[in-house]
Amino acid sequence: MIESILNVFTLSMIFIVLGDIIVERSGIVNLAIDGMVTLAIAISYISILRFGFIQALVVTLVVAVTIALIVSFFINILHASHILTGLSMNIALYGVSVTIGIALGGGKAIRQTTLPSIYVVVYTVVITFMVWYLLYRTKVGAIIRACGFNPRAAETLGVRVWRVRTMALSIGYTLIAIGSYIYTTMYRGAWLPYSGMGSGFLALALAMASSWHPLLASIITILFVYFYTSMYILQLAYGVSAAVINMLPFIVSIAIVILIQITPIKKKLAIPRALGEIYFKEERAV
Amino acid sequence: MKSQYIMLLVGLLVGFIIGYITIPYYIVPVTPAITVTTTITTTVTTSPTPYIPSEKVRAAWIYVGPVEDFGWTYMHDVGRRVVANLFKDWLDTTYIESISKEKTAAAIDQLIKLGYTVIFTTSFDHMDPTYDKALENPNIMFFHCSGYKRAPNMATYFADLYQVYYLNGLMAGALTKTGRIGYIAAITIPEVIRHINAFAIGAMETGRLLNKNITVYVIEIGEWYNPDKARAAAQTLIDMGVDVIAFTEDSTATVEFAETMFRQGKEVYVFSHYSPMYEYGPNTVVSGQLVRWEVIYTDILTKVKAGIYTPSNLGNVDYWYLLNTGAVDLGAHVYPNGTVMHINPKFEDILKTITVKDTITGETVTVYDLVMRRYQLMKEAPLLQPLQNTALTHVYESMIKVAIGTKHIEAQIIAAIFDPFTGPLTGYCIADYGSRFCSGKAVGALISVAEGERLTHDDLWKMDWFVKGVVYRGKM
Amino acid sequence: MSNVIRVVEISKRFGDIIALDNISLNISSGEIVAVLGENGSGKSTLAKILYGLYTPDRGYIEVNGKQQVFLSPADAKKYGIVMVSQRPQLIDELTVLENISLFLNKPLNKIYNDINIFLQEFNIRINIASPIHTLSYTERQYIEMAKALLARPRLLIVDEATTYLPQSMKIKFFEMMKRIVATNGSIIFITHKIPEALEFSTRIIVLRRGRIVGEFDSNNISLDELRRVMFGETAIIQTTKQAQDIPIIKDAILKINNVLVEDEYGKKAVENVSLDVKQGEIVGVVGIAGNGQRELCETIIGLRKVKKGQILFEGRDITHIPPNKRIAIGLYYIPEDPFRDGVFLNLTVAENIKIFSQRKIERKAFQDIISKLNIIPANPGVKVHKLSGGNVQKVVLSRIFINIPKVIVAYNPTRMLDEYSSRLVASTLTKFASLGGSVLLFSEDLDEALAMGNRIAVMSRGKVIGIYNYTAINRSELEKVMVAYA
Amino acid sequence: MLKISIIKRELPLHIIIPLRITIAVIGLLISIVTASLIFNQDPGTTITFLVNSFLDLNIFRYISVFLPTALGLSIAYSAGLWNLGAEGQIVVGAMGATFIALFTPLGTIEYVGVIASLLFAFAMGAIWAIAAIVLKVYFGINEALTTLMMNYIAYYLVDYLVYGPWRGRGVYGYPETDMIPIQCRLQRVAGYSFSLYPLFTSLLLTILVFLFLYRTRIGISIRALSSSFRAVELSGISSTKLAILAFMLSGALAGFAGGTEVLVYHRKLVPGAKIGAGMGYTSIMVAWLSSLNPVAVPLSAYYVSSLYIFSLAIQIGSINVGDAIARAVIGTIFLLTIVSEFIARYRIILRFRG
Repeated sequence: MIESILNVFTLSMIFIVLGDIIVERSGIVNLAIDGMVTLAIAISYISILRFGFIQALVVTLVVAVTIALIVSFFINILHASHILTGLSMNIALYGVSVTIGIALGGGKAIRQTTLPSIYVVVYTVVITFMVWYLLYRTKVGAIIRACGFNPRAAETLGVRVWRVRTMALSIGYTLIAIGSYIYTTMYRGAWLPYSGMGSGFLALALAMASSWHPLLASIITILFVYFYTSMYILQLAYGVSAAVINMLPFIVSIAIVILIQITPIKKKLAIPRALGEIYFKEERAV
Repeated sequence: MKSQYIMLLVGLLVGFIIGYITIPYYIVPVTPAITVTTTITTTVTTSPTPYIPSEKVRAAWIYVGPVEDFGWTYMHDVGRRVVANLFKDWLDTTYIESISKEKTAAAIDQLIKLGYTVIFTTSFDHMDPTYDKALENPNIMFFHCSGYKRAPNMATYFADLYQVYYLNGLMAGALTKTGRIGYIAAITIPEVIRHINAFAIGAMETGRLLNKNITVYVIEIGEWYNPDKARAAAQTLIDMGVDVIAFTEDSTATVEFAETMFRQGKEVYVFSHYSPMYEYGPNTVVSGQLVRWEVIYTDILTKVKAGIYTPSNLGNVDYWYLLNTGAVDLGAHVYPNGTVMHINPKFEDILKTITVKDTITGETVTVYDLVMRRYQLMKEAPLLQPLQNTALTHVYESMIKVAIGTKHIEAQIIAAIFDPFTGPLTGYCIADYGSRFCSGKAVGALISVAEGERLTHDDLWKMDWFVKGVVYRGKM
Repeated sequence: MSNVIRVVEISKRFGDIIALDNISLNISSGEIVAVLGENGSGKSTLAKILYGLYTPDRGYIEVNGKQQVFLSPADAKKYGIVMVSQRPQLIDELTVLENISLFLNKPLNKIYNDINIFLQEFNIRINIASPIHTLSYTERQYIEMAKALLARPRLLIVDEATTYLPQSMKIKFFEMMKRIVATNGSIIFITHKIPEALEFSTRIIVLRRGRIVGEFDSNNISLDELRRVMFGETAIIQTTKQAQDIPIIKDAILKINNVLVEDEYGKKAVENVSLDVKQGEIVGVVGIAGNGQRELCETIIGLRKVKKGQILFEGRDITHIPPNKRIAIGLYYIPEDPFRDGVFLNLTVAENIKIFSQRKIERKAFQDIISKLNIIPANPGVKVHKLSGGNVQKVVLSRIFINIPKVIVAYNPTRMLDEYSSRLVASTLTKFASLGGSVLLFSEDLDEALAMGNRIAVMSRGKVIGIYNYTAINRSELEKVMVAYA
Repeated sequence: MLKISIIKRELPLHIIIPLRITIAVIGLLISIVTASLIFNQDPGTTITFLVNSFLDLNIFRYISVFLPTALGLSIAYSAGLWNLGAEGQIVVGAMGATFIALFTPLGTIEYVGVIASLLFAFAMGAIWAIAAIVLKVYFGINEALTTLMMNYIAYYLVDYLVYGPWRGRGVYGYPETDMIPIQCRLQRVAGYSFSLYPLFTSLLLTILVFLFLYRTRIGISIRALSSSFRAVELSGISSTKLAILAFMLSGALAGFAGGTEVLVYHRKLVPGAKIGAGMGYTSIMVAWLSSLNPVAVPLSAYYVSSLYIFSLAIQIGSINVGDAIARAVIGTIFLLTIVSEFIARYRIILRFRG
């Protein structure tokens, strides 16, 4: 029963969504996430082929943090448009992931580990709680959120915005890398070119749907993935067309968002206002 | 500031107009009245210059996916590599991968510019742009895989797997314990419907012989390539008690999933599709379908080199290669020495222990033998193969024997004497693609194929019905 | 006395605007230096360079004889330099406590008591666990001040933050400043109010157009002298109360009947308020900050929903029509915070003016408005984000020259302006009234309201507790009323 | 200790445009040469390919999609509204055009058919965009989310149609409609798969959009939305109506691009993902590359289209790298373009603390 609602795929998506939330809470539009997921999946695949499970995780994390630093360089130092950076990074990362994957891996299946479903539940709860705690109960979280709300005011309060954003990117991309690692090792167990392409954008949408709130995000992700993967029973039972089934998770998540927005929960969800704003310290605005 | 923008615009316009004037204008090719399947009708006179095949043939492939997709594109590229090595004296090959529909025309232009004269486009997505380009470039030969549009310089080719699916169906029917068999379909187009029907016919044949009540559950995922969804569909099927899965989807996801299930102690059998996927699931892959495009490519390219195919005579060339040509095969693995592993040894032993009565001969044989006998029957089609590259032959393909009236040999066998799509068959319509069975009928209408009647090429190409026993409710 | 901080030959440009030109300044410990200048003279830029928000193009800052470059306020804070900004720079979505904790870089629980003690000392009643956006502007300024003082700075930069504090609060704040000075700290006090500068500083620096044009000892300089240095040859407009001479006629043009408004959290912010404004009349609404003025003001202009009661404009019920329709019928709004509600920073001055104009306006008209309001730089093609705070408010003001409104609702319209500019605003408004327009002026500055208003309404706890005629006003009595119910 | 600070450089437009182009070109050359050396290619050949790509007329086939779509997006982005849904709007635009061309009698009337199809494509794109913005304005739902999600919904909606009710009669069961009537097709330039009419229309639209955004009160107000909804409301214009208008125009232009795709390129409706083909997402990049200035959109559309062709060109011929490497190279070129933008717009000041 639990497996059908909360499986390893859900867990990996939750990691990716939560990682995205941390990044976007700092005010960065994280479009590079899709390339990042694709690359992280390729990297964890080839490093499992070549090293062991633990080493693979380490390699993946190192790569993720490197990418985070590159994104940070473009956004914080070069003051580039977040969208432009994200989309360009995506193109490059798709290319790099496939190049590396083919050169070093090349279509072989890998040893796969399985995660008992009770652990899936435990991990889900733990990571959700941890991210929530980090964002809402620690000073680091307050700083990250401050940069997302109003970087200029945060700077005046003595926060070094670019450092905080770099940190948020690193933490977020670490989680994204872990999610991708889970996807490769515990869910897919193999790799094909462009594996994972598109799930980054899904994660982005899910994070948005939750107004970047970790607890809500996990719930929405679980629901979304459930609808995403389990709706074929509708086809067998009631003859719903495949196109409609494929459409369903998206409609459901928009419906959930509408529900959230018309209920009082909305007031609790402060969204990062400065999301996507190119923050230039010297800008002469008051 | 404004003046610069205007200058810029003017510059762009001028450049554009110059380009527009200077590009060469192509005249639509010149052949006796040909009506193509589109609404365009070209009526022109024959070109006078005789065609001389070039010394070196430059051939290019356009792929829809990445070469390493380990499915459709991968197998096409294997074919390309074979011919590239085989004919390396006179053949020069290249390829462009990941070409979606909207990039096709530009890709073809690039290839023509670099002097490639034989262009293979390997996806249905490429059909329309290829056709347009064929009309615009009458001196280039185009070969398009899986489509239905042809032109004087554009031929079509396809290797069809339905016979192999039937053989796999036989094994599936023998192996299933629950009697529930799953099929993950990418999209219910006639090609996939044939696969499902042939598979179901096979499964029900052995099922009946072994007194099993076989049902084939079909899930359509709506996409050709989506590992996550294929996996989700597989999960749904297994939750329903299915223990054998076949699929038409371009990734290894289903095999990977079955292997995962096996490790978790649940036995699920799968049949690999298109490429040898045995390595992804050594414990669960029973057999599968293999395709060998090199068979077709060798044939085409030698004929191009020999001057048999010219840019003006391809209008009726349509390869429809079945098991007897070697372009498709039964198996899930190719050993390093090149031989095909038809059936996974693990399952070979199991299949050898199950015995059934062969409905054709009446003998009692093991399922393994049954599969191999049927395989041989379809593999042997003495006459038809050499004829098969012209679309006209589709008329003759459904003939098995030609009566010649001599005393000693009553009828001459010309094609495989066995075909899964031979009546009696009963089924129900799922759509109306214009076949003679379901044309004008409502969805769900029952149809039947008379005893002994063999379905023709057109019947297969427009197949819009499922045989009884297939559960598919995905209405359109 | 050793030099605590030296500013050495600092220059700063923003594109083609020279904000600071070769400024050198010494600040010794125990000194209060007032930096005086009109809007756009570069005072704020200087403050921001000292605080590390801007990095100077040329020049440097010396702390204890060591050359320093501050890349961020975090750097400046390391040397004990702290700034109280002109507009409170707080994160709206975080709580008061979190904001201060970020600023002080200390954990929440450690500073909880400190803050409460501090606020008690100032007699400020704010729940520090509530988010900033629930506070009024003035309350935010308290927090802005509080956080700076809690940091026990060596150099405190006060960037026009005190101008509109209530008198009592102001005095307390200056006491605190003196305490800092007594412990060898120093203060840079940036203001455009000459009397303030004279009163509280030991030394006065006058900036004009990015240059230091005078340095005076506060004890040896007269107000007029300073004014002359500060404004150059610009003549000072004398505000006159012309409105009182004109008989106020006819019925009320704007009528507010028993209006009840709730704040964001469903608390009653405005309760049973009735007010009317007649044609040609200026009605001042005064009260301690945070007593429902903001909500009432936003209600009148349509940004807030009315729970009960109605608003009539020329006899027409406008209770439920959106702000844009109210503007269209001639009910204009001059916001307190032009950056939020008044202008569009990413557009040029001309475009900002254009938006308000229902008709097509000539190129020349822009120049007219700009010169009439003395907007610096006088270029309609310049983007508004390059203007200083005062000039931005002038851009807002420009709208009443384009389409002549019937009623202007102004909410602390002179909060950010220097003397010259605020008089310009005041005279514009009075002139507008004298020509038959009506003004509803919400002001936290009692003097301003008294100087302009024909009638004064006092608000307290969301209610209007008294409406006084111009002739019958006694300032001290008014103050008493304001405080008594607050 | 070294301290680095970044200062904005404000140059007049007539210097900054050539400067940015020059730096972009230098960046392009550097990346091409480096990439060539990495993959053991002759840089000269690669540059020839690059130049040829920029001169290839096939780019107009992409420009005719990117230009209108990115124009529309630049309206929405100028208003500070996040329209990530160009892809979906293209797809429904194509759907709308097909509907008129194939299923109404209008499709068989010359000229009228084309215009009606394109107008309906406009309308469909606009409706698709309005759905998102209405949710934003009246329910406060993040429009980036809805537009992103509605891309997928548009895909599957078109899929549903071409697999189901709209599936053609003469297509052997393949998921596509029949060809649209010949009267409804726009004539292509001989030998290429683009048509001049939509291209000139787009250029005209570029000028119109520029005039609209920078010269009219409504247009200026739309740009003002990015600062503050409240302030716009307080300047006498309904901000909700403006937001809806901005989004509607944005969607309509994307829908137009989709419509021309059907009338010129596909000439039938095919599954959604094949119509959009990610071009809607690429258009987002085109819009931002032009810094949201409508007049610069044709230039950035040209740049991106040329790189599209380049990525095809380097896969074949003497270079012959895979699609993946081509992507990596193109991505890097885009990143270098960003760097060049930085160089043109900012100065770096190095200081040594004494």
